[in-house]
Amino acid sequence: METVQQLRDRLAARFPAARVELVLNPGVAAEHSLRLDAALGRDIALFLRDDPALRLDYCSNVTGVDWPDKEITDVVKTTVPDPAGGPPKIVEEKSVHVQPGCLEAVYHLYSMSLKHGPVVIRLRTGNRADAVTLPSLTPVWRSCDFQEREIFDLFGIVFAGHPDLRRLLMWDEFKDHPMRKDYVEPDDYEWEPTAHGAVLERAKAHQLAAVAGVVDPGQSSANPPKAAPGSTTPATTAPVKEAKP
Amino acid sequence: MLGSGIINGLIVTAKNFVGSYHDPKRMVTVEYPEQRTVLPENYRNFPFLISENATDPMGTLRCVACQICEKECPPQCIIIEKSKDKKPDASGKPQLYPAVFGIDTSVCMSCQICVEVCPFDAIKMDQVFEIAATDRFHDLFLTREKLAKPNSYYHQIHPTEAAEVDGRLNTERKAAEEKAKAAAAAKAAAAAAKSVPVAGVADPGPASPRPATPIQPASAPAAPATSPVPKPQDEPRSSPAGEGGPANPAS
Amino acid sequence: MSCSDFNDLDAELTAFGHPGGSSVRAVHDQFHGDLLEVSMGPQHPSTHGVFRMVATLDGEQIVKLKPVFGYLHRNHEKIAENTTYLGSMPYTDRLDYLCSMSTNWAYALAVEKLSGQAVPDRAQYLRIIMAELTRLVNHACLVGFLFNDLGTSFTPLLYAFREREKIIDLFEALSGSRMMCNYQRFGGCRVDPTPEWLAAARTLVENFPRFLDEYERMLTGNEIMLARTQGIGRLDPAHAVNAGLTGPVLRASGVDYDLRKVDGYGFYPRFDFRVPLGAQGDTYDRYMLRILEMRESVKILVQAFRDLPGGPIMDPKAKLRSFRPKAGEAYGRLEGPKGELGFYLISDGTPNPYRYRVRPPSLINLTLLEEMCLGHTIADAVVILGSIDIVLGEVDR
Amino acid sequence: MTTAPDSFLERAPLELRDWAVQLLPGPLQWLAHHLITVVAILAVFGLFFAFTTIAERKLLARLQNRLGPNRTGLPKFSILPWHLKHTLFGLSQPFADAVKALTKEDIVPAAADHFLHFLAPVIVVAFSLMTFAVLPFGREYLPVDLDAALLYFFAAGAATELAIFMAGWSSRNKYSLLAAMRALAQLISYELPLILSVVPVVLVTGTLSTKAIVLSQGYWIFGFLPHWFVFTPWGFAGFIIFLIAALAESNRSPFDLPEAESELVAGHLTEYSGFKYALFFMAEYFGLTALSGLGVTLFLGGWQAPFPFLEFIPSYLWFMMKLIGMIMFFIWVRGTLLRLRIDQLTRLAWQFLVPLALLNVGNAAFWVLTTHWAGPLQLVRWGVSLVIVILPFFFLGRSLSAGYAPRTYRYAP
Repeated sequence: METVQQLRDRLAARFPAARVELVLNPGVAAEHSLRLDAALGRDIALFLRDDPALRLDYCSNVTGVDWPDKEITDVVKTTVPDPAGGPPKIVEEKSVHVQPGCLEAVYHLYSMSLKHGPVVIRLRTGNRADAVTLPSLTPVWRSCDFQEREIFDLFGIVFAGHPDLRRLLMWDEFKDHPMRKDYVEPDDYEWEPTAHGAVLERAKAHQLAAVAGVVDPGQSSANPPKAAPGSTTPATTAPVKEAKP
Repeated sequence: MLGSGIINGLIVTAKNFVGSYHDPKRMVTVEYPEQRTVLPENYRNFPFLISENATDPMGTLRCVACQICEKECPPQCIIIEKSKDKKPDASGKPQLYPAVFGIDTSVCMSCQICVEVCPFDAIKMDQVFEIAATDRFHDLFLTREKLAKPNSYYHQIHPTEAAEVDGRLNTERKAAEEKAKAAAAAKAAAAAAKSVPVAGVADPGPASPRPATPIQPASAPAAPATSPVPKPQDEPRSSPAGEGGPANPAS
Repeated sequence: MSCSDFNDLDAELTAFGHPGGSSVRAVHDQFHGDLLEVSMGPQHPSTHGVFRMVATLDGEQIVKLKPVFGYLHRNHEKIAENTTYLGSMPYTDRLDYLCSMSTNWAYALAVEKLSGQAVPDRAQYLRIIMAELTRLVNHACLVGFLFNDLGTSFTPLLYAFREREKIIDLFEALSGSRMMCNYQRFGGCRVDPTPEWLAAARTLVENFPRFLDEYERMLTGNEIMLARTQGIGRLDPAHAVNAGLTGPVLRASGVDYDLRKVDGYGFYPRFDFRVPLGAQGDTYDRYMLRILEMRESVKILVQAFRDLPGGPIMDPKAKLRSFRPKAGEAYGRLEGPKGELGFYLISDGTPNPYRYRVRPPSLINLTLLEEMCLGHTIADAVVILGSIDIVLGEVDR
Repeated sequence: MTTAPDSFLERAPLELRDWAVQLLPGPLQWLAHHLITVVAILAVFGLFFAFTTIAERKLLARLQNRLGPNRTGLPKFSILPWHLKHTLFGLSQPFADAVKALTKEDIVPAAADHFLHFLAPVIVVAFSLMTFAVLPFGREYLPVDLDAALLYFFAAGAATELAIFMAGWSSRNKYSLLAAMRALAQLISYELPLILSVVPVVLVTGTLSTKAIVLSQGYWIFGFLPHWFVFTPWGFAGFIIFLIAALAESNRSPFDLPEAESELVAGHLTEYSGFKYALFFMAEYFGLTALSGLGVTLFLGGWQAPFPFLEFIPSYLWFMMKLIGMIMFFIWVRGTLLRLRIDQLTRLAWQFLVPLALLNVGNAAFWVLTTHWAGPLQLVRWGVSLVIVILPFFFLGRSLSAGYAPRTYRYAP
């Protein structure tokens, strides 16, 4: 099979209107991928499927990746010549700019008839808020059906042209998209007394109410979370110490 | 012919029926409470802490409260609080110890990662599987006292592994001792002056979990809210005689 | 009883276009009566867990069937992204809880691909032994449950479980847990089997064909079994490939695609085994393929026990704690008992994966469930679902 | 036919009844006579039902290499000294089950037709019990000696299927409704082969009375071979058809479609709980027992001993032993076979069993016409009769299983 670089060149020649970028994978696996123009995504996908040299008839894995907005600190070094004639000074100018985030759909394509692969293609949305529409590749590969529904469910990418775009794993009334990096869990669980860390902090109010029965949760949650052993603060003793035989 | 497949099937089940009376290989049932299978040595259930000495489990825990297992535990079921003081471990080196060590077995998934990451061989997998309890919140939360089991018990349930671990530890300790001896011989005078007060603090004394238990039922519901008395809690080792004094009148 | 207009229904069926070739269509015409919508699941004896199928019936015939997922969803991927690479290993046990050994391996494979970790020879062999034993476990379970769906009174299931029990006991003796093995590590395996364990496993594997013979004698030629499974849930290869079906379900349709041969991961190229292929792609082929695959697995296991080399089981460079692969991404996949099980990982150099994705064969093999069931009766739908072989822990993750 | 001695054991239950009856004043004696009979049947077959359930569970367990229920013993407050050690092999399990069923909450769906929902289990038990009235349990043990006993039996038996439909319809559950439809289809399909399989017996014996049918099987060929109808070609074919149809009529595996647990959850029983569920369960076993009893009566010589020298065993024990044998066979079948689909079920009935049964009626007619053939002609008679059974079975079987065969598989190159 041709390399990803060759494939990119061929795609660029075949679809001059489309932007096909090579995304290098710096890791050991070195599975480089192609970022396709979302507008022409489906045409390119059809080409990939039907091209006799490629015959990528099998779309193995479809997944979303969330790239949140990232603050990037640019350091611009300028050499300011010293007017006094000394050695030139290096002035660092720091500027912070926000790299806009996006959502990305990654497709791993293989060929079952020619037994080669993978070709990894990526489609990017405009941003993470409103421009989240990508063309659905389900008409090209039926295997994308449930996986694109899952991405729609968990990441919030809307796949235009998907025949049955509903939430797959979460219930229909669910609002958020849990796999996004900025997803905040709703604090509406029935907390059970558990022992550890962050969960403990959040559970403490609930626990105390359940265990002591008399302690006001609001009052006790104001106490420091972890007091030193032997501390005289009664509230901190509750979850762990009650467990003593 | 129609029916031959059905008759073949009937023959197979009939063979199994007869076989179930004379062929023990076919019968896999173990009538549990009366009969028990021998647990394989590698069987793992929930973790326990190893203490060097059965008579003083809290004083001789191998755990040094490094909190690696707490961090690595995938379901985050371990809770550790470091002690403020230090006490000598098996090789005599002063170490921290866990003032609080709890494992929530209702969260624990018996994955053994805590055992694998522990650099001190202090936590091992237990084989007790009859852990049914009536209070799912408190009986399933294992505290330091419930978790601590002597090294001999470890040898009993995982003989091969324990022998290997002990062998490794012994060589390490011997090397450490020899090193310490060499170091001690070099600056014996300076070290002796310092070591006396440390030993005094770390002395476990007669305190054991026993004195704490009688007061527990009476004071438990009211104490967290009202009683200003510092309860010994799961700190029997660090509770000196002075603290036991005020606790007794409360009962 | 819900009654819907068949015209709408027909329109809906055609609207859901099937790319590439004709498809199974519901036999439904105007002269039939009202339609009955039955919600099978999430509490139903033969949905193999909390799976739900909303079936629209015309009499007993299925004219529409929508799978509903998510009742066992716990967002495994999010959990894994919030824990270390090692920390998600025990969670992978809980994906396909019947075959934790292969799921472990798939994850280890992906991480090893991501980090460039080498694996010693003995560990490679052990992995193949475990994976093939797992295949035996899974397929034995599957054929047992399939007959339960077909209406036996548990007899074949219990015969299959009798054999499975022996393998599971071996897993327990080795890894400490019967189902949640947590055995593979990045760069090797966790426990080295003792010679006694290997001897016991070898005896078991040598006796396994006897169970298969007994099982086949009891059921494969059974006239009711033939009538219930042949021609049911037919799947043509073009559709199967396009829908991304993998594993025995795909090969039952006659597509030769076994990752053990195609990717040759692990040491599989060193082994001599064949890949059975079906012709009709119906439930009977899917059943028989499992039986034949078990026979091939036995062959692989015999070779593996024969050739098992000595040596370490962990790569000395492998790190257990503070494992941070270089930034990059990798997609590792292997031929699980249910199909292609893949793990897609993106690392950003931190101890936790930036993106962790499981490609669940159980979920994707359900893509064509509706097409396979259309035109068959409700009794067949249950059998077709059984022959696809799903585990809800993996479907819903 | 040698007349069996009226041994003490043979007569004992009757004597006991007569003794009890004569204690009462004259006008009540007729009533008491019948009441005692009814109570005796209820008690015996109630217990029989109880032990059938435990036998089924234990036998199925053994077929499946399990142990089966073996824990229930005597209650702890038993005064017997050995209660602690003896679990009686779990034989008291049915009584524990009964207590459980009685104490369970009875849930009726809000949308259900409450009256029919209640009536269905009552009817199903009542009708399945009524069939026992015409079974000859022993030489002198026939509750009601009807001339048209067989007609009565089938009429009462068919009514239970109506109750199953009632249960399915009144539950307002889609699964129950589907099960009710299936039950009706099954009833109509299998009533016919069931009755047709019995017709040859009626043809040969010339009577519908069960008592007379048993008596006509009561002599020995060559002095030692039992002259049961199952040992004739038409009788054997009829018996096999009867067995299959009886399995279907009593909703047993492989014909347990109305309560197919893997498809329809529990079919018509989905919305039943507690004691009503137990009643259905009971009716199913009563139906099974009654049909087995009929099979024993018609084809297996009823209460007759198989060999003359075994006649010292009381006739009712012979009946019970044969009955138990039949039921064990049904359990064995249940432990082995898988379920048919509804279209295959009806196809089996209409395309296979009904033609076979019809031909078998002709076969029996041939048998009746040739009763006077003797000597070598006897062999011809057997040969012709066998051919009438075997050839249609072969050809119909081929057409029924056409297109279904085990396959061979290729391997990837």
